[in-house]
Amino acid sequence: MANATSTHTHTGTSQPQLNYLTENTSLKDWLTTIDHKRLGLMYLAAVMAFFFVGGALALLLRLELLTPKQDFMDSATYNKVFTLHGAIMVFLFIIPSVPAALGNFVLPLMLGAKDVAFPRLNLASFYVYCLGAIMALAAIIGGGVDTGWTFYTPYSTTTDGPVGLMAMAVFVLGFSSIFTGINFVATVHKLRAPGMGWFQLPLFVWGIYATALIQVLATPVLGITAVLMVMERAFHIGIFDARLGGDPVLFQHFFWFYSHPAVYIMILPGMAIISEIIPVFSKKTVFGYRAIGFSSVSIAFIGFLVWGHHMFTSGQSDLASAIFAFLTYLVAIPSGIKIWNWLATMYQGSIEMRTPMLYAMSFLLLFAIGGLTGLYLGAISVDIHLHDTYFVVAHFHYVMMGGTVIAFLGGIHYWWPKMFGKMYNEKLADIACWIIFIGFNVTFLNQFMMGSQGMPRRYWTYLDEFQRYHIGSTIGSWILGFGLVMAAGVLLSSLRKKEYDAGDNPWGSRTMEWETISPPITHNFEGQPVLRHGPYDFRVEPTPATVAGGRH
Amino acid sequence: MSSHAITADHEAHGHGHHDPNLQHHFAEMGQQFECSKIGMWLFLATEVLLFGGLFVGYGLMQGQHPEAFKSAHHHLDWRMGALNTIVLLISSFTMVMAVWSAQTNNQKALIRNLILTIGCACTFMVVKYFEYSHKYHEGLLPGAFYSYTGPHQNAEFVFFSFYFMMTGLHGIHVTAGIVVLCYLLYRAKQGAYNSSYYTPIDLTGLYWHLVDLIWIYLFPLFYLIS
Amino acid sequence: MSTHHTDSHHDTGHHLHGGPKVYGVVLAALLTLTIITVVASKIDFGSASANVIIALIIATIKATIVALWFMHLKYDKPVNGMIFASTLFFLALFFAYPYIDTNSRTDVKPSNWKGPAYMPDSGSAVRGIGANFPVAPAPPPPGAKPAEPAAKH
Amino acid sequence: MNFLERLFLPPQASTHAKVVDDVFIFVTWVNIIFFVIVAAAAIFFVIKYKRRGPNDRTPHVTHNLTLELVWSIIPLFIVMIIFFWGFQTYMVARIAPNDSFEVQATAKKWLWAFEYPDGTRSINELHVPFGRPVRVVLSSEDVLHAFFLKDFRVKSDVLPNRYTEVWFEATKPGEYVLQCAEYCGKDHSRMLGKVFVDNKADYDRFIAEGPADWKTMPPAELGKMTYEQAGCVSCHSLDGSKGQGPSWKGIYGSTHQFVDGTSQVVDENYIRQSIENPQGKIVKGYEGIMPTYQGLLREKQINGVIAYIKSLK
Repeated sequence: MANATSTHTHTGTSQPQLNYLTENTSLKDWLTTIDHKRLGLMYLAAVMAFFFVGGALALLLRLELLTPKQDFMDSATYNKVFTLHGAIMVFLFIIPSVPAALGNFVLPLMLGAKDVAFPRLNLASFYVYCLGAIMALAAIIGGGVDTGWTFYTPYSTTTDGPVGLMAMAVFVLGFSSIFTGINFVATVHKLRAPGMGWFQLPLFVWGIYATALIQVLATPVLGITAVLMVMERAFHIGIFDARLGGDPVLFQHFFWFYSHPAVYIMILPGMAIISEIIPVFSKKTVFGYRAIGFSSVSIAFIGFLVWGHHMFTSGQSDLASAIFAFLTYLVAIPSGIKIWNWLATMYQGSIEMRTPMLYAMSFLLLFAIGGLTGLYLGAISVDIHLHDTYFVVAHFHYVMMGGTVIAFLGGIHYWWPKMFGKMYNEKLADIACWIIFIGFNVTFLNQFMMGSQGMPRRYWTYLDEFQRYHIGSTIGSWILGFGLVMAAGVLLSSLRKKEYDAGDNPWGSRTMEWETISPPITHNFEGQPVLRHGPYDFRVEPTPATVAGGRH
Repeated sequence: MSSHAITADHEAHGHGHHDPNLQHHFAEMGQQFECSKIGMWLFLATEVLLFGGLFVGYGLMQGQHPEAFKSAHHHLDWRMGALNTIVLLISSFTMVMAVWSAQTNNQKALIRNLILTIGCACTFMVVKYFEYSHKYHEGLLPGAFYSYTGPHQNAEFVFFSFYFMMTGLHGIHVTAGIVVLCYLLYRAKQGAYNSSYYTPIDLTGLYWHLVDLIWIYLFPLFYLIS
Repeated sequence: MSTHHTDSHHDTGHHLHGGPKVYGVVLAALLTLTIITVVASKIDFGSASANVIIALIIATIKATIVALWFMHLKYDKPVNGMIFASTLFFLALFFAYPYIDTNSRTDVKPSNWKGPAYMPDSGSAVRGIGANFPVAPAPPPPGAKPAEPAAKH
Repeated sequence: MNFLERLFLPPQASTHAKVVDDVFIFVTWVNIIFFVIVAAAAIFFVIKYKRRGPNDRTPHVTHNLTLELVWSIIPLFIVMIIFFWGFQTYMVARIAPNDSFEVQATAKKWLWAFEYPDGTRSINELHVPFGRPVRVVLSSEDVLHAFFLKDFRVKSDVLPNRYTEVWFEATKPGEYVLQCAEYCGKDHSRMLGKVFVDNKADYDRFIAEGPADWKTMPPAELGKMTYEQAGCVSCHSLDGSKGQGPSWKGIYGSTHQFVDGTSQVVDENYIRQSIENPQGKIVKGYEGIMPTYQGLLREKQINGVIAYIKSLK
């Protein structure tokens, strides 16, 4: 921090301005950086790497399921692979994806801050994440874990394999998530630019803020649950083990106290990205700003009250089921409000279908399906039939993948010019988006149908009558996989350009991250930016970057 | 809103009398202090919920085996628990006095109070050591290690599972507190803290009071249920 | 709403609260309450749960005192107190739901009930390392004599 | 309606299935309507309000309270209908009628064992008489399983520490698939069973003769199955190690010493006596803790066990 102000230049000459990418580029500088933008990029690289590992595993699973007989992996291997797919996607990819990667990069910029509140904690969070990832990889190398990512007892306390190591990896990853959450809450409270009140925050900040609150309040319970499970496994402490008088259903309560709010850790940031993209590409102020902001917070809050809807068949009491089901439906309302508000924002707008907007529209349709199919699962009698079938698998993939991942991709396409100052080939990026959309629907619409027909999840083999759906789903997964690889290729190939050709504000956004140059300088802004207009006020012209670096 | 316009140079370079403890991304010390405090309280929230999982587990298991829990608590000596409670309460007092000393620029009192706090914490751990070794010799150990041969109820081992997990986790926190306090003492002797910069003392104080606060609940739950 | 112009100046020591006297009184109150809670545990208040509730109420009073004075919540910005309070709220929620569940389950039994589906460990065997742990009770053999005299339901 | 049912749902084979499917179809229509509204609006706006040029002006509308209340309250109303309907139909399926035919089901990795009111047992196939409500009381011997009959729309987790139950009344005789729906390890996906809803004659034949596959099974194999399923396995080892009872390895033809000082060669009659009256002769070094199996094993099974012991050299 000693050099905090040493690199500021006010020359205004045609010399290219040093930015956060070009200043201090040694490996050591990168590995010990406390710059939120670099940490965001490092997180982005890490989570994308795990996304492709998890995705490759998913393709293997789908390939094995092409026929009901054994194709190339036996059932024990299959169990380990689906556990791995789930654990990697949930703990190593989707939970850190938007908050830790994009949030880290964008949030301080949006607030007009120089960094997050605790930059060193941010770095620690990244290394704790790496430690957790290494532990998870060690568990895989040490024989693999076959418990499912949910670690239900008593299976998880009795099965062989390095379950303890995997659970401790989850514990460690939880702390990475907590550190990020603490950082963001404090940042939003204390580092807003002068003039920026709570209701001048961009909606992305509201979403990330609500997410961060859940990360702080729910994740410790995951930690202690993992510890209790490991203790039960190692020392037979008698809390979850039925043979010792414990209660296996209690584990599910503990687990879902975290893991249901975790669903909102995953989806709220996705919604937050969409709330940024839609007004910008409709060139119209967001409709119902407060409703969207409050709905984020109320989703986060109600999200804590509904975890038992994962347990309607578990043997919990009817009273508990009724309470949980009732509250579950209350979550539908704020989620619905967001969709209506987005549509209302588009109404009478000036809509430009650039790549991020294409992703946003794709999100809108897929998330609508994901959300609406939740209505089946909240109705207890229908859920009894659908629970633990592919219907549930399809439902949460529509929300997680069709929702969060699509929004994440949209966000990457939206902030890519900000991150690297370079524009990708939009035509190819649009094609990739379409391929992803089609492949995704082919994969998971089939799963809705086979699920409600009675195909249970986590099945290595299945009744012949389900094969036609499995074939369709597997073919869809190839299309989807191809689309994702293509999208990655389009983005990465843009980095080979020599020039920063994106301009500082290519989309005409009005939020503060676009008021600095692209890519931003190390300390984000020349001086302290001041809020001059609301985040979606398109009556004013976009504010030019604070410094003219000779590139205009 | 434009009335808030402050130029960059004014903020970043203008005053020329920067506190060396001010980090680059904060405008002034008050902001930095409040920010650290919010961060600390959020951290304490995670601590509460981490322990909370064990409290909830204890409460529900107590409901399932009330008789066993009742008979098991007779193996604990309430006098030891009460002694530790008093020791921790006094350490909380000395801790808050340490914060006060820093706020009032009383260097000597700061060092004295930190030493007293560390002393109380060590006393707590010594008492804990005697309790643990007593349990160990009787075989009153958690889960599978429970090998007590005297008269006992079926599920007593569950009580001791929770006893060791909760007091153990608490003990880890006390130990961590001792380490942090020693570091503060070392820095305080160098004169690092004064009335304009005492954030580390204040935050450690918050942490230390939380450790005390958790023990306030552990004491009646384990030593006094009847 | 400028966060840069908040009026707090802790660095200047203007708004000091508390002080040795206040803290001394607080410590005395805490020690007194500790004695009270020990004494209360020796008195029979009618039922076991009454004693537990009284002990917890005293503990909560002590905790509140610590939080308000030692942790400065009484003088602090409300946001910190709100963080702490909401933590306790979620903790209560965490306890409440499993409690509601375990206390309102219907006790399903087959009509020819032969005892619990799985007996908790009988406790007769000496438990310990190497003592063939975990003790898995053998599945009840068919037609085994009911574990308890045919309990009615 | 029928189109949607065929697309999404398996055949309705229980009285309860129709009730559940009605909720399902109602939710489907709600979903279709809402999805069409969202999709149509999105596509229409994208086309209608396409950007004409960089200088497009848009109205600055921040909110509209009436509109926002309408789109909050109408969905709230609809989801409350779904909640109450779903809960009410759930409770109908909770309490089995008093005159139910009761079967006990025990799950373990990776099979289903059923015990009928008269003590008959069967593995992986459940026979129930047609025309009566059936109550299945579930428990597990190891990890969690779930008892899932897709055609009957019933499912319940099977827990190791307590009992759970499901009930159904089939609407037509036939053969239905039983699947395990809670992940339970390696052969989770093969933990299948069949439910036969039998006419009276078929059911009586099942009770009298045992499951169909016994007829074709070699006696020693039936004996091995009985050994594993009837609980012999928990006390008698096959590898010569000492359990609660003597190991079966090589005992056929050997001589047993009893606690009362007598002795006897192990032959068919001795084995039969030991199964039917285990307290009669207690082998030295063991306690007389074995319960009688008289009336619990069919003749065929006892012969099978004898043949199996013979085969263990």
